[in-house]
Amino acid sequence: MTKDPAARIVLKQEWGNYFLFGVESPALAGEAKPGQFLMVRVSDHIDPLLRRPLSIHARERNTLEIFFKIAGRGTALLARKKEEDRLDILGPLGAGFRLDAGLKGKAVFVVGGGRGIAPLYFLARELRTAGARVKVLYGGKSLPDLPLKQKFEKAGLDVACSTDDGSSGFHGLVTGLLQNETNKQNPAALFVCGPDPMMKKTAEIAAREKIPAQFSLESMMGCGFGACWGCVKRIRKGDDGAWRKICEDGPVFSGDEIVWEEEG
Amino acid sequence: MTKDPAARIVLKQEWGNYFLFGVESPALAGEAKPGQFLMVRVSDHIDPLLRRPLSIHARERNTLEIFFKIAGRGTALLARKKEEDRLDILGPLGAGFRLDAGLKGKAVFVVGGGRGIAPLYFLARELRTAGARVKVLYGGKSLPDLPLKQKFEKAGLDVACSTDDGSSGFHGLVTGLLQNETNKQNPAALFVCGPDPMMKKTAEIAAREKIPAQFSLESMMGCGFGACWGCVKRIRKGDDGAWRKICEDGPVFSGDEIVWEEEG
Amino acid sequence: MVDLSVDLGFLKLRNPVLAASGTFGYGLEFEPFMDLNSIGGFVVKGLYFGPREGNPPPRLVETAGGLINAIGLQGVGVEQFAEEILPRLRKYQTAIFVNVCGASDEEYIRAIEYLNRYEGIAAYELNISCPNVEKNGACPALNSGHTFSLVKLAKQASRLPIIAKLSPNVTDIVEIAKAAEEGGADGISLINTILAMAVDIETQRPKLTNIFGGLSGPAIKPIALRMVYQVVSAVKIPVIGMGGIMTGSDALEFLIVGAKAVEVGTANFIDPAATLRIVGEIEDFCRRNDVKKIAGLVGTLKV
Amino acid sequence: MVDLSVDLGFLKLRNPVLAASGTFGYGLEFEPFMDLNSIGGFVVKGLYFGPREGNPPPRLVETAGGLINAIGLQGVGVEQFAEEILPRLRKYQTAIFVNVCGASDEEYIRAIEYLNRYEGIAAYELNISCPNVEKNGACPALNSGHTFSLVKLAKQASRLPIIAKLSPNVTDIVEIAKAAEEGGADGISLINTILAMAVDIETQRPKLTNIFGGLSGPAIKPIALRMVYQVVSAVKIPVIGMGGIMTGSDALEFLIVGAKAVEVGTANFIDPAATLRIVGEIEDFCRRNDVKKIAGLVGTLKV
Ligand SMILES: Cc1cc2nc3c(=O)[nH]c(=O)nc-3n(C[C@H](O)[C@H](O)[C@H](O)COP(=O)(O)OP(=O)(O)OC[C@H]3O[C@@H](n4cnc5c(N)ncnc54)[C@H](O)[C@@H]3O)c2cc1C
Ligand SMILES: Cc1cc2nc3c(=O)[nH]c(=O)nc-3n(C[C@H](O)[C@H](O)[C@H](O)COP(=O)(O)OP(=O)(O)OC[C@H]3O[C@@H](n4cnc5c(N)ncnc54)[C@H](O)[C@@H]3O)c2cc1C
Ligand SMILES: Cc1cc2nc3c(=O)[nH]c(=O)nc-3n(C[C@H](O)[C@H](O)[C@H](O)COP(=O)(O)O)c2cc1C
Ligand SMILES: Cc1cc2nc3c(=O)[nH]c(=O)nc-3n(C[C@H](O)[C@H](O)[C@H](O)COP(=O)(O)O)c2cc1C
Ligand code: FES
Ligand code: FES
Repeated sequence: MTKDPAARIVLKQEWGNYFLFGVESPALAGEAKPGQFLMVRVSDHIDPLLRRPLSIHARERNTLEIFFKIAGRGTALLARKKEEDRLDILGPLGAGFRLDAGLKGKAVFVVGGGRGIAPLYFLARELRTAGARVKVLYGGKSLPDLPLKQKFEKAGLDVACSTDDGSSGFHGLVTGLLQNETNKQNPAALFVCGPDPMMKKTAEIAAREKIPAQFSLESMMGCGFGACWGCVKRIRKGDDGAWRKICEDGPVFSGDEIVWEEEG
Repeated sequence: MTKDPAARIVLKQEWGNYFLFGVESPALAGEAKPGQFLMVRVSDHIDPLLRRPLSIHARERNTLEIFFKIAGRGTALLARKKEEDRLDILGPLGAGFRLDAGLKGKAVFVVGGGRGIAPLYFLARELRTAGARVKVLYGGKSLPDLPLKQKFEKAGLDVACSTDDGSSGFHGLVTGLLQNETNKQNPAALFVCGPDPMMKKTAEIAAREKIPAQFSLESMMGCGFGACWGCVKRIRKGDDGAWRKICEDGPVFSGDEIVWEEEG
Repeated sequence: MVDLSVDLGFLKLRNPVLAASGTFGYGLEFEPFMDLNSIGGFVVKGLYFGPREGNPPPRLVETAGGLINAIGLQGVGVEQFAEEILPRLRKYQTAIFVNVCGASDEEYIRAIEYLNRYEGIAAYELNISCPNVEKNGACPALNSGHTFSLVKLAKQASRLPIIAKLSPNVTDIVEIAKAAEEGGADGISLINTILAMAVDIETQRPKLTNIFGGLSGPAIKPIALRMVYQVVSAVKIPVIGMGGIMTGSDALEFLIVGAKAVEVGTANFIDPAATLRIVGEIEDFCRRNDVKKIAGLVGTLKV
Repeated sequence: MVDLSVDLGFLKLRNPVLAASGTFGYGLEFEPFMDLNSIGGFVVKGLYFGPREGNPPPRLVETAGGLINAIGLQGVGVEQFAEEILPRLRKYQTAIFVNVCGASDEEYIRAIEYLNRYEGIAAYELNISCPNVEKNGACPALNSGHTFSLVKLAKQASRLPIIAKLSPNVTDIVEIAKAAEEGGADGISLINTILAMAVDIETQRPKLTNIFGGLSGPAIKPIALRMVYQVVSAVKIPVIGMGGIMTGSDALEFLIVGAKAVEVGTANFIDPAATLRIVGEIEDFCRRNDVKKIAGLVGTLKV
């Protein structure tokens, strides 16, 4: 966990409202694990005041990638940055996904909805390195919401897509695609990131099919490193559930830890 | 008086901390008179909140020029704009300099200190058009503070410079240069813009030598068009002096109207 | 077509967007930038019975998302207003409110009695909350007793509706609002500016000659919204909300918590057509969300 | 060398920069980012006698230059703090303050009496001003009588100095400060957050589940500075100023109006080494302006 006040943008790609930046920062890249995130400063003054949490999308020796969708003013300002600009970044933060040794040789599904795909590229590659047989399920509203499909394919990952409007892949929600796939073959684990309703639905499927599942949650974050108690969700840890800090204890939790009812 | 939300920057020049922008805006340019100013929005959100007042430095048919020095965050943000960017501008504001018909054939001095030179280029050219014999006295701390010297010369205007450190022209304050020049020949009028102490000193010389003088004042401006009553200075108008709005009644006043003692 | 009209009970407004006192001059300053008939109305700059000098400059400081002002109510006085300015405003079909000030209870009443004789004023907004005149920001609206008695006097003297403009610089805004209601106010407007200061660390002097000033602008919106929400549920008279409104979205927050109308202040300095733009943004929101009447959105906060 | 030390009377600080309660966790969260010994000290997150659940999320809203929080003082309670966390803090040479909370007067006293037994605490900051626990933001510091009696009880129970942390949500901050002083407080810190709210216009719901929260950050600095200035001239005990401090320049404003030290809050979230940076910026200012001792700058405002 460190602060790099001047991580250099070395790559910028964009697809409509989606952006991918490569940032050079040996300090941040060295420690990064899948499912961890960064707190990125989007303005050099008070507007917006807070940093923005963004997942680590990919990691090379000295560089990290972030992938984001414009959601409001902060991400819009970030999207205006150019190659060679510098970013002030805290990270890597959070505990990330737990990569079980037992997954070797096993089939696992990585399920991403919309911008929720961001942490799953790094994860999928690490899972494969760990010997798992990875299948990526990638859903979006429409074809333009699947800008990373080719990137996954290029990396030699097995990707199946879904779109709400049927413009690409399975016609329907990614949870429908997941249901189809689990009907064929139950994976040894699920790794999920996406909008709350999608994750909740996925958790139901996982519970029903008894598949261990990990979910990367989002919440409003004041600091990202455990100092503000702003980011809590109700999480069971052998108890009935307390307000636990997403940034520190998470952002990834297993399905049986998350108390979905209390959300939003 | 109008608002142009999208005046296009068509020219950008810079010399250290000094910047010159040409902005295309037929609406603003059409009405402009020397000594008037613009209220320029430097951010598209709340930081900084207020517009910044900048003099009209030059006017062509469809374009205006502004010339400014970085003084703080607002002008620093403005300096980052590039050609083809758009500026949200209100103007032209204020009453500007009074150009007496009686100046035809007469010698007049135009005296500028530092960024105070900004409104005087437009003025000097109009004075010349009106038939006056214009001498420009242009002072700065050091040679790099006189970036517009050549521009005045190129326009065929007679310029004498002063620098506090003697790096160019007269060695001393521009008021010293003025005193030298008035010792040679008393002009029919003085037109002055610069830091308060320089203007105050100039007013003393003008009063002593009985030269009618006009001064372009600065003050903190909330609106620039007479709505906030924030920009007042004590001004005599046949009375002992009331708090008068610089933006509306000024920013130019004659030496005998200004109550210098109450400044700052 | 969205119906943007709102009914204050004592007055119908074309739409819920008014310009706030002290930020809209006497209205005329905005003629070059907008059609004054396009907004619900405006409140003219605070008027004492006689002309006022105001405070020595500097009178303004910019802060993070805010503006501190210590204008000190410089202005022409009711006579010059009524004789020279009001006639030029009568051509407008928009509601004109006069913000009435006084150095004493008597002066408020004198101003009201003088203005009573003129046509073209929709209501008086009783400015009992300006922090820039007395030492330490004192004003009648800091005290429920004084609020009650002054509103009562004003109401007795006035032939027009009285809107009491409240100060945020209090422990219990509800207590003051109730005092104004009991005093007979026809409506309440809030908030006036929050007492504030700033220091120049290089000169070690206050940035305002007056030392203190009133903070306005987006910085104060969350405080203003909270107070408006607290007040609407405690009084029966209509509440006009303000404080930091820059956009239609900001205005809608105030309407949703229960304000019947809003006033736009500091935004007018940055965008002289801000009120007009905000009307448009509210209309757009209504269209997008299939709201037929803006009045139906007032007080719909789900808690 | 600039002498940055300041003397609170009951305690000497290496430098005048403290981290504010609730924004610095229990200190340990900041170890990766800075040396805790480099600042004057820090105030740990508010502690009740027992552990606290806090409020349901969402607990945070960003506003113009500000942050509204309704954490509701989630925390471990004094026992777990004293047994598990305090031992890990003892290695630091920096002043550690415990921010003491209570749902009743008795709970404050119980917490103090419990903590009295442990070494390593420099003073108690009595949090009588949190707006996020009771309905409508109620807290002891809204009332001078309650402030007086609670400070007095706390002082009697405590073996350590007591700093009373005041609320800005009052009409007369001086009255409350004086009550704290009369109650025996060794120092006063202010301001806690300002009661505020925000609304989501799409859902028509408050953005915070708690409806209200406390506003902090640069937006409130001008209000905080004004209150600190009002209080320093009215009490003899040292005043610790806070509210929106992001830079050394902000901190210097508070020192110049008379605060003996400052606390840095929200800034810690954005820049986890903010306190450290601010110490450096203060030192740079002193060097540039030939200030030999920062203590000599305290209260030098020229009015
Ligand atoms: C651990 C974590 C990892 C994330 N990773 C990614 C990612 O890799 N790619 C991506 O596109 N998005 C990611 N997000 C979401 C991203 O942080 C928000 O979209 C962004 O903060 C919105 O900021 P804004 O200023 O653009 O929008 P705003 O105008 O601030 O808000 C737009 C919406 O985003 C929500 N939001 C605002 N700030 C935050 C915040 N600090 N935390 C969570 N939600 C917020 C608001 O509640 C609102 O609904 C992640 C969020 C978390 C918590
Ligand atoms: C009528 C008028 C015409 C001007 N013309 C020019 C010009 O042509 N070129 C030029 O370089 N400068 C000009 N100025 C000065 C210019 O407006 C300020 O330098 C600028 O507003 C500073 O903004 P900032 O954000 O960079 O600095 P800030 O950080 O805001 O402040 C730096 C300094 O500038 C002063 N200042 C800030 N805002 C204003 C304001 N609204 N009005 C006056 N002073 C302010 C502050 O008090 C402070 O001393 C003019 C000022 C006025 C009133
Ligand atoms: C420069 C200025 C002058 C003001 N003058 C008055 C006034 O004369 N009477 C009054 O009741 N309020 C006055 N106010 C307060 C505003 O009407 C309004 O209550 C306050 O600014 C909050 O709204 P805003 O944040 O939208 O500006 C003034 C505010 C400003 C900024
Ligand atoms: C998230 C958060 C939690 C806070 N928790 C506490 C607390 O536990 N006890 C307390 O006295 N003040 C608490 N505060 C108030 C701060 O200590 C400080 O008084 C206030 O935030 C103003 O300072 P700032 O503007 O620098 O943040 C909290 C503030 C924030 C933002
Ligand atoms: S974001 Fe601050 S504790 Fe989690
Ligand atoms: S700047 Fe607003 S009245 Fe002059």
